[in-house]
Amino acid sequence: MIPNQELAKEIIAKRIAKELKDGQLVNLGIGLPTLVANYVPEGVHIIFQSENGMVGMGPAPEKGKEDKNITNAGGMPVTIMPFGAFFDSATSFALIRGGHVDITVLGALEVDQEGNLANWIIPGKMVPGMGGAMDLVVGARKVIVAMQHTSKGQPKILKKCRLPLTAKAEVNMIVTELCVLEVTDKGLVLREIYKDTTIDEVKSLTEADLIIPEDIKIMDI
Amino acid sequence: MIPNQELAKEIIAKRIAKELKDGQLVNLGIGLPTLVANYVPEGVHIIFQSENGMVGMGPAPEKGKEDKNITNAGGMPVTIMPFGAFFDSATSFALIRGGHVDITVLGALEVDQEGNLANWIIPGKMVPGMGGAMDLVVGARKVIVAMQHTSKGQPKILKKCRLPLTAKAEVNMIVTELCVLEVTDKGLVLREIYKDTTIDEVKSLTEADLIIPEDIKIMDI
Amino acid sequence: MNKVVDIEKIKPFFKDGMTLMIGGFLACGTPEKLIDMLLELNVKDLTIIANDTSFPDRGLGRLVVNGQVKKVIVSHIGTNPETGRLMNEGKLEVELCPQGTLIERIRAGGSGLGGVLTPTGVGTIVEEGKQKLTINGKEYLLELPLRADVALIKGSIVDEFGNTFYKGTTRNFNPIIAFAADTVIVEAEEIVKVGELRPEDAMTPGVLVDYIIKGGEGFDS
Amino acid sequence: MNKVVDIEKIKPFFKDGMTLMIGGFLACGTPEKLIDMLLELNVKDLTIIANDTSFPDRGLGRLVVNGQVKKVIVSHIGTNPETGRLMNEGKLEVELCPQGTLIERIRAGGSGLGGVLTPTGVGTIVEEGKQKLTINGKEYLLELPLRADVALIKGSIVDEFGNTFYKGTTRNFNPIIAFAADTVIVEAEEIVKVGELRPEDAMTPGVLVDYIIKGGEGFDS
Repeated sequence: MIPNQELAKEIIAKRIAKELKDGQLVNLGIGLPTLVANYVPEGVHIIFQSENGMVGMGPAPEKGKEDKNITNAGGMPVTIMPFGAFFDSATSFALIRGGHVDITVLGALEVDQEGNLANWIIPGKMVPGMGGAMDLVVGARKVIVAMQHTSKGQPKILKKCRLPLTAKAEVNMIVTELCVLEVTDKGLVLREIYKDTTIDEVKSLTEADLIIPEDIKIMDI
Repeated sequence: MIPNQELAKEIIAKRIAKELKDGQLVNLGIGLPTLVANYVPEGVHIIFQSENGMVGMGPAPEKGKEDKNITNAGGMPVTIMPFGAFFDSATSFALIRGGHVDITVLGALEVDQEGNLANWIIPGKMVPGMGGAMDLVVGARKVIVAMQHTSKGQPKILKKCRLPLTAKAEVNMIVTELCVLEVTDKGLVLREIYKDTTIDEVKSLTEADLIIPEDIKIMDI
Repeated sequence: MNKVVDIEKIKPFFKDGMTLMIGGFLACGTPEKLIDMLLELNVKDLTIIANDTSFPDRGLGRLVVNGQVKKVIVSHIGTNPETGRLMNEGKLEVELCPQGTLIERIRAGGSGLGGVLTPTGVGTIVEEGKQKLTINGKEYLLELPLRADVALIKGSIVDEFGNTFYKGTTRNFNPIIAFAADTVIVEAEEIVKVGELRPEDAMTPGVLVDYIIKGGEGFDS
Repeated sequence: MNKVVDIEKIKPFFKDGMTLMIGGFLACGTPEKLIDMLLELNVKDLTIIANDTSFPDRGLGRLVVNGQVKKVIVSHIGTNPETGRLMNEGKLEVELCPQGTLIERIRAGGSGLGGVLTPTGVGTIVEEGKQKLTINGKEYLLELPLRADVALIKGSIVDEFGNTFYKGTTRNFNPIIAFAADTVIVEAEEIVKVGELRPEDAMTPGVLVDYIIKGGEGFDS
C-alpha cells in the first residue's frame, strides 16, 4: 500500500508517461490522467488532443494570460502549441472514433480482467454522464486506465465489473501505484510491481485473477 | 414546336428564373439550367450553390482574371460573391441532402407523370455517372426539370421512365419551351403553355397523361 | 441581406415546449446573451440538446436552475449539480448520449441522413432499445438523427449575412447545430461588414443563419 | 516534427494493386505532382477512390489513360472519355456512387462509423445489393465505409507539421480523405513554418499528415 495519495498519483502518472512515444496523439482524461503531461520524458514530443476541439493542447496559461476562447474538456483555460489545430466536435470525434488517437488515458471506478471499464455512472448515486469517454475508449488505439489500486481499501480491479460499463473489452493496460497490468486474451498479466510492494500484496488487493509471469519487473518511474 | 434551339432554351431559362424568390439558395445543373442565372429578375437576390464546395457563386470571371482555385461543378472558373463561403464536399452535401437548398434545376433525359427523373445514364451508350444529381434531387426542397420538350421529335415526358432513374417521385415542376407542368399526387397538371403553342400540340408531343385545368395560363417570360 | 436584428425581434420565436439546440462546451462558446433572454422570457418545458448542462451560474445550466427545462439530451451533467438533483426528483428528464454519438446524431439531423452506425456504446446500457447491426463481423449501434426548432449559436466574428468564424475551442457544437434547426440565431461577439471575412473563414455559411444579434464579448466581460 | 520530404522518399510506398484516395474535383485541388510521380513509377492495378476521373490530360484521369487503374470508385466519369472506353472494353471496373454518398462513405471510413443511412439512391439501381432500412416511415440505404492505403492531397498553404489550408474550391474531398487512409501525403503549393497558420486555419490538422512534398502552383503554372 502507498498511503500517501499524492505519491500514489505521482507514481501512476510517471509510469504512464513512459508509455508515450514521440509524435503520438494522446488524450488525457480529467483528473489523475492529466498529471501524465507533467512527466513526459525529455525529447519525447507528444501531441495532446482535447475532445472539445483541439490538437496540440499546451500547458495552462500563466495567471492573467487566460484566453476565454481556449479551454480544455474540463472547461479550464489552456494554451495551444504553434503546431496545433482547432476544430468542431464532429471533427474531434472523427479523430477519436476513427482510430487517429494513439493513446487515451482514463480514470476508472472499476476495471475487470476482460478489459471492461466502468467509469461514468454509479446508479442512484453519481450520474455525471459519459461525456467523450465511451468514444475515446472504443476509438483510441491503446487504452490505459490510470487509477489508484483500491478505493477505501476495496479492490477496483475485478473479475467482472459490477457498475454499468463504459465499454466492453477495450482496456489494454492498467497502471496503479502498485503495479502495471496488461490485458491479454488469456486475462490480466502482472507485468511490473512498484518497488515497495510485493506480488502477494498486489494479489491480496486485487479481485481479478492475475497471471504471474516469471519476468516481472520493478516499475520504472 | 419551337424549332429554334436557342430560343427554346431562352424560354425555359427565363420562365424558371421567375420561380426563384429573393434570398433562396439555388443549385443549377450544368448546361441549360446554368442559363437560368442570366434571367433572375432585378431586385431578386439569389444565392447560388455549387456542389463542389461553395455558396454565393458569382458569374464567370473576365478573361485573364480566372482564379484556378475557384471553379464550379463543371470544372470551369467562376467567382464568389462577398457573402459567399467555401467548404468541403461533406459540408456541401450536408447542405444539399439536409434540405437547405431551396431549389435545384436539372436537365433530364426522361421524366414521367409520377415525378420520376432519369438523367444520368443510357446503359451501353452514355454513362457519365450521377455526380451530385441524385443527392440534389432527393435533398432540395423543390426540384425543377429544365429541358426541351422532345428529343428529335420523340417525347421525353413519359407515362413511366424507361431509363434507370436518378430519383423516384422527387420532381415538382417541369419547364419546357412549350409548357409548365406541375407534378401532383393526381398526376401532371398543365399549368402554362407558351404563347405560340396550343394545348393540343403539347398533348401530341407528350406521352404522359396530362391533367388540363380550366385556368391554364400563357407562360409569363 | 443584413440579418442583424435587435434582440426584441426574435423574442416572439420562443414558446413553451419547444426544442432548442445550444452551442458551447462547458459554457465556452455558449451564447450567454440569448440565455439571458430565455431567462427573462421564462419560457418553460424546454427540451435542450447540447453537449452538457454547464454550470449553475454560467451557460445553459442557468435555464436548468431556473426550472425552465423539461428534458435535456446531453453527454455530461456532472458540472451542474442542479441537473442531477432535478433528475433524481423526477422533475427533469435526462437522456445521456456519448459525446461523439450526440454530435453525429445532430449532424445526421442536419444533413438528411437517416442515422449512423457507431461502435460506441456496444455492450453498455447505451445500446438499450437500439437496433444493432453487424458489419464485416463488427457490431454497431444504429443512432438516429436529432433536430430542433431553434439553434442558438455563439460566433466570434460574424458578417452581416451570417457567415460565422469561431475562435479557438468556441467552435465545438456550434457549426453542427447550425444545420439541424428550423431557425438559426447567432449571437455575435463581433459583427463585421459582408466581405470582411474570407469565404474560407465562414465556418458556418451565412445561408444557414436567420438572425444575428450583437452579444457581449463573453461571460466574464 | 518537420514532415517535408523530397519526393524520392515517398516513392517506395507505392505498389501495384494498392488503393488510393486522391483529392480534387475535376482536377481542381488535385496533387498533380504526385500524379506525375505515379505516372513515372508506373504502378499498376490501382484502385482509385475520388470524386471523378477528371480529364485525359489533367488530374488523376492521366492515370486512367496510362492504363494503371484497375478500378475506380467515383461519382462521375463523363469528362474523361477514356474511362468510359476502358470500362466498355472490360479493362476498367467503374463503381459509380452518388457524390454525397461517396463523401459520406469516405467520412465514415475515416471516423470509425460502420455506415450511414441515406435517402439518396432509393428507388434507383444504386440500391442494388444494399440493405434498406425504414426509419420513421422513410426508406434509407445503408452505405458502407471506404478506406484506402494512401491518401494524396493537395494543400494551398501547409505548415511543416502538416496543418493544411485549402483555398477556394480546392478543398472538396481533400480534408475528408485525410482521415480515411493509412498514410497521408500532402502536396503543398506553399510551405510555411509552424506557427504561420492560425490554428483555426488548419482545415486538415497536421496530426493526420505523414509526409509533405513541395508541389507546383497548380497545373497551369
